[in-house]
Amino acid sequence: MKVIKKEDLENFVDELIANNEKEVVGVKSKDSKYVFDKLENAEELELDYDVTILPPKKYFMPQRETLVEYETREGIEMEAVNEVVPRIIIGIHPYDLEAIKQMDKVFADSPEDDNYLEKREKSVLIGVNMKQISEWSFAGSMGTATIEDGYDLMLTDLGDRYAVEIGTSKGRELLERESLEMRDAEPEEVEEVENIEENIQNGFEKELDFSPQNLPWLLAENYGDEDFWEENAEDCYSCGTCNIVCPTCYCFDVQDFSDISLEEGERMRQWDGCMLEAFAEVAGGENFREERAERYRHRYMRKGRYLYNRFGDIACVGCGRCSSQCVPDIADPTDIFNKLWSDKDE
Amino acid sequence: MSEDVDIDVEYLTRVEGHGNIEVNARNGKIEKCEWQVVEAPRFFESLVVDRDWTELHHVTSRICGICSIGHTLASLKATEDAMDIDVSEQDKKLRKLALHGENMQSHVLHVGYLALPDLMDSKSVVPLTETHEEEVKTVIRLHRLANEMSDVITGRTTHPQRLIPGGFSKIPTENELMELKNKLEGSFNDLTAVANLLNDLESKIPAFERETEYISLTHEDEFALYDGDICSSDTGRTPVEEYLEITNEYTVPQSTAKYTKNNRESYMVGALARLNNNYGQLSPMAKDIAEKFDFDPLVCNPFMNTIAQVVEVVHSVEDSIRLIEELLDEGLEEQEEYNSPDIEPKAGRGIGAVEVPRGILFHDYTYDKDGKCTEANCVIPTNQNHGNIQLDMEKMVPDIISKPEEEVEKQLSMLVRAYDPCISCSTHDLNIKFID
Amino acid sequence: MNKKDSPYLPENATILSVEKMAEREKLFEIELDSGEQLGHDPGQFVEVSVPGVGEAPISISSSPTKEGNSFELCIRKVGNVTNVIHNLKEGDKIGIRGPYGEGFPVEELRGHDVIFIAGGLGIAPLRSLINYSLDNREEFEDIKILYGCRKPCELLYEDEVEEWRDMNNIDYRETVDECPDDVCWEGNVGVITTLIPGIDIDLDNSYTVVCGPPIMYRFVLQELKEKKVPDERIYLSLERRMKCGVGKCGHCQINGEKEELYVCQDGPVFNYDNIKDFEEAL
Amino acid sequence: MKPEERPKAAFFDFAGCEGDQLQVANLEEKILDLLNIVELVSFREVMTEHSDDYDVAFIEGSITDSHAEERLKEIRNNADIVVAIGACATIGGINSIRNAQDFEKVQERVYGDEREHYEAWEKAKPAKAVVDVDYEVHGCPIDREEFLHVVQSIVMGREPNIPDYPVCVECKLNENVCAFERDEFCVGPVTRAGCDSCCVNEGTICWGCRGMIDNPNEEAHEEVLEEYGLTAEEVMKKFDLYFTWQKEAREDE
Ligand SMILES: Cc1cc2nc3c(=O)[nH]c(=O)nc-3n(C[C@H](O)[C@H](O)[C@H](O)COP(=O)(O)OP(=O)(O)OC[C@H]3O[C@@H](n4cnc5c(N)ncnc54)[C@H](O)[C@@H]3O)c2cc1C
Ligand code: SF4
Ligand code: SF4
Ligand code: SF4
Repeated sequence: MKVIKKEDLENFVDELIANNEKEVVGVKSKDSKYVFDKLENAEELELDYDVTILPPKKYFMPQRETLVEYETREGIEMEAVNEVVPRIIIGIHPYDLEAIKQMDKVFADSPEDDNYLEKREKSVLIGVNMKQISEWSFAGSMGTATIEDGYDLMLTDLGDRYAVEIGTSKGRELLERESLEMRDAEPEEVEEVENIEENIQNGFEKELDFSPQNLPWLLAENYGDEDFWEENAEDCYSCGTCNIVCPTCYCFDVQDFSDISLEEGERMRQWDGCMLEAFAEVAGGENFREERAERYRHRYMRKGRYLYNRFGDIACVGCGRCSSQCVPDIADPTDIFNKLWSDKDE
Repeated sequence: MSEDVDIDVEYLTRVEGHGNIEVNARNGKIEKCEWQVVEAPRFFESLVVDRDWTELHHVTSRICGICSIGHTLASLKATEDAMDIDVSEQDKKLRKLALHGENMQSHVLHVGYLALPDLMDSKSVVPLTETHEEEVKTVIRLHRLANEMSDVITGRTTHPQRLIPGGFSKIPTENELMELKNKLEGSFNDLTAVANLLNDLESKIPAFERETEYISLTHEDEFALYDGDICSSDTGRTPVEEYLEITNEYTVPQSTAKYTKNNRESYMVGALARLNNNYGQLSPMAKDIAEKFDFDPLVCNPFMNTIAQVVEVVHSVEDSIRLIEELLDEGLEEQEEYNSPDIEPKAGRGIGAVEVPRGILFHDYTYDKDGKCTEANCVIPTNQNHGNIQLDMEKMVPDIISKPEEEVEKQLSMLVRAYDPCISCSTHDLNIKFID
Repeated sequence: MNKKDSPYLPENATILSVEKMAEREKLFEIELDSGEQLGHDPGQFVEVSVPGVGEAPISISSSPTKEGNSFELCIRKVGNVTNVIHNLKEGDKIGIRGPYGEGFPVEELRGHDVIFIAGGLGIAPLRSLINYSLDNREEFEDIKILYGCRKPCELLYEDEVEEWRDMNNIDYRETVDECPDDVCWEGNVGVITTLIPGIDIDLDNSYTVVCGPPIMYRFVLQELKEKKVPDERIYLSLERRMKCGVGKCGHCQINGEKEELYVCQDGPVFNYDNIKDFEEAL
Repeated sequence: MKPEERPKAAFFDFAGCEGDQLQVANLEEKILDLLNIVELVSFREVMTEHSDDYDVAFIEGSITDSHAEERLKEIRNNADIVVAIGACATIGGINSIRNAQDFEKVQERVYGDEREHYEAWEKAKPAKAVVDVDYEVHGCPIDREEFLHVVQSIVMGREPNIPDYPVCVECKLNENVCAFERDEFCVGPVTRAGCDSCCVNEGTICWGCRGMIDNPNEEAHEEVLEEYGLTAEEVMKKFDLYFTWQKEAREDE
């Protein structure tokens, strides 16, 4: 573990920006909220934030990206496209790092999705331990409040200094520059970081009343409880907000957009959401999840069960984005999961 | 020489909104000579009743797509007047930029797409895209520049989003303003090209004159568009609060629209009126261009309105550059994202006047204590011009009635187009009447 | 980036011929421009691309045993991509990705009786396996084909059906839901389930393979149950919305009590026993 | 995918602000490209030429009297494809505010004693209330790119992608701070997306100009607005800025 003074970290970030080798993005404030965005200077960086509106997945799987370019003047010509911008991403909280680990598995699964993987590979992830905890977050319960790996560098705020944990050689290389003033951490500082991490565990207002390991069977057991799902989904707008803001959601739609000549264009993918009404609709109008409640249930099933069966992870990292941004306030996983848990005893 | 003339122009083309021209003559005697407005009524002054003060500008912007920035600003000024809401100097400058953008956009559209075809003996701009590609592209470039300006300042080219009571929901960045300034500075070649093109066509502009009263805003410090008093070329200055003394709406039996009059039977508003009243305050290059056309106020040829628009476009470009420079020199004061000024609604009446491309525009609202609108009145420039169009026609027809019917029709159409009427926004049209 | 790197990049292919089969269905014979064989198993599908319009998953309707390098797709005109495909002619270019998915378990079926039950367009994927088994007739025991559609004019693959009717080493039966008075039809009239009671099923030695619209599954499965056909001896092919075909886009996932399935990767062919508890499957 | 012949296109305007036609003019250089894929045969606002021989008719504005109704029916007869452009033509737009007002009063407020002169319907109607409409380009004003997309799709013979999900989707993709988190009120949750949440991006709220999605959860949204502190009357006002015609049409069903 290394230690760096706050002002030196600022200089370091400014240098990275000036260096221009990779785009430097970090957490910035937007109105009363926070977003990951391109940094113009280190001063804009807000490492003391609660949660960002969108997770950093947008850098590996952009809201909209071109997969294929085509041209149809004579016959067809198609070319795969991957617009990769190498980036240094500063200020990722542990739950988002965990989510990125999960996404890595999804896109590395055969057949590999290079549009994601290459962007991911060309990025450097600098994590930061939480100082503020979102009132909606329950990362403590999901085991994602702190993290052992998945970052290239990990920062912890020690007042006037940051402790820097080096996670990978990519991270180490980034630090290898002469101008950077950094020293090895004292044993007390290592202990301080441990204490801080321990304290974070206790800072959550929202909690799951049980271990998330129970989710797969709990959800399976309640799959058929239609009344329950209907009751809870009654106010759902089918607006997909809970999908879009989620760091572990990755469903997408693909559409073609021709330019005005009609002879060339792009095939693009855009984030989609299983809560949207047409998500499972096929030609002829048959919709395999026509009811709000079916779609609502599907999201929870996917978070707590299906993706676990497929990739071995509970696909909710407890960031609380879905619940904090759902306008009718019905998307809180702890609320639903806890209700199921307490009902099971009845 | 035609003794009998029957002209029925149903839905005059290349104007905004629906209007008809009807002229009948028997044995050389004029029996009927009318400019009729047949736009379906849209009842704006009722639509806003009971609505919240935060929504009025959104609703009244829809009076007219082309002057939507102007309507929004007149609306905001009326609301701000009613509730004593302050607007910062910076926001006022930005609003002036917005108005310039709209002025340029609308004038370029009118001159380039609607009026030029007449002067070039073409039925529309479409054939010109092939015969005069360069000229058309010049016009398009200027039009796009004007739209980019509206985009940068107000968020959109039509029906602005950022203009809200008390200021702006979002303001442009300094970089965006800088870029805009560079583009404006880069447009002088195109402006000169358009001016020269019209100069070459000057002989095609009919030499028609009729003594007319011209009404516009006027202001000591600047060529008035956003602020000022009402000014008549006949009767001098009147404060905006007394606008009803000026507009005097009345109905006439042979017409479908309400007319307005002040000192004479009718008056004219618009670019020509502004130039006539405020000529001395034009920017330097605008003045140069006006001189090329021997512009010497008072100019009483309504066809010169098109030329006045060209002059105003140049003025708007120059004045915008000046405004942006001022803003950048002072440094933009940052404001919150999703800005929404802290305003307590209150009861009262407010009047807002701005110069929009087609002339002076008034919005007049009364609010109750919760900020619900109880009464509204909007007097639109085109309405103010209808009477003048009619009187111009009456003077012109006897002079030209001996020409071939087609020629008469073309001249009359050109006359109406010169006013650049914006009929769809005429909120006070009466008695729809169709030609059988 | 070359093709291998992007699972989303189609290969160029040429339409060799187009045959109108019924009012809404056409049969397209297609060859990859690379000259290579598609290399599919019966029951697999491809993503067909029309640049500017999009992609649609379509089952491969020809058998891998078909001569030459081309393959066949039977496409019903129902929406965006399929409408535009219907306007294409011989020589036109399209894009192909695939083959994708799990096809029919040919190894498992080999040496057994096979009963094919096809409703409407369901014959398209089944034909791939039917022709495969007819081309390797000696490897299979009894073959029965039950084929039903709404009206005689909707019957697909007329020439081949004509041959099936005459073949004496298979048992071919057909039905239409209704037959207009002015049409000559010698087959059965009634829904496809009416054919099932009349056939003998050797429960220990036969497999049933079903493909058709969702509503047909419900009734056919009911009928097979009455015949005591074990669930694990039934295979069926499902259709879902798909955007990628490779297990990423999430659209084709179906939910059940026990687990989840991706139609594009785990299917489209499923063993009935594995999906019968899936509320969303049928 | 380019067809051999350019379809003939014509524009027609009814009661509206002509902002949508202006948006077409605002395509700037792209108009020249547009002319490569369609042949413009009638566009009163910019051309004097006119022909009744057209394949695609674009309709702007609401239908507010029987003369307009007749005219629109004639257009429908002439055209193979009718496209309504802009909120006035797709959902009645701002004009339909008056559909919820007392018509006597509406007339009196604007024309006082002279209101009798009118032949205007009590209610403003969108094009589809009078004739069959094949496609709609939503918005007040229309989005230029979406307009182009619809024209392109018609020319290519494919269906345009017009979303049937709420504006919130795009608003989130654009990473906006939700109006509800800034003590403002928004009808984005029931409004059809496709505008790229342009109003919220510019710092305001979604006003609803693209109309409601096909299956909005109106009840939930009304409840939510009340929970956030609006009175029932204020909630209604949020919905009757743009949705009056749609709401009535749904109730009639
Ligand atoms: C495994 C599989 C095999 C199929 N085999 C055949 C076949 O052999 N012949 C045939 O005619 N049809 C087949 N279909 C159905 C065919 O894919 C749809 O009819 C087609 O996608 C409709 O697309 P469209 O663009 O014409 O219609 P639209 O309604 O315009 O569809 C738009 C988009 O929705 C999605 N979509 C809509 N309907 C379906 C659907 N039923 N299945 C999957 N995605 C859909 C697609 O992504 C499509 O791009 C198959 C479907 C699947 C899943
Ligand atoms: S749960 Fe909430 S955020 Fe999710 S779709 Fe429903 S209303 Fe939208
Ligand atoms: S489900 Fe909600 S809390 Fe869980 S990871 Fe997704 S957005 Fe965060
Ligand atoms: S601001 Fe409006 S459109 Fe955007 S997310 Fe919130 S409710 Fe939806």
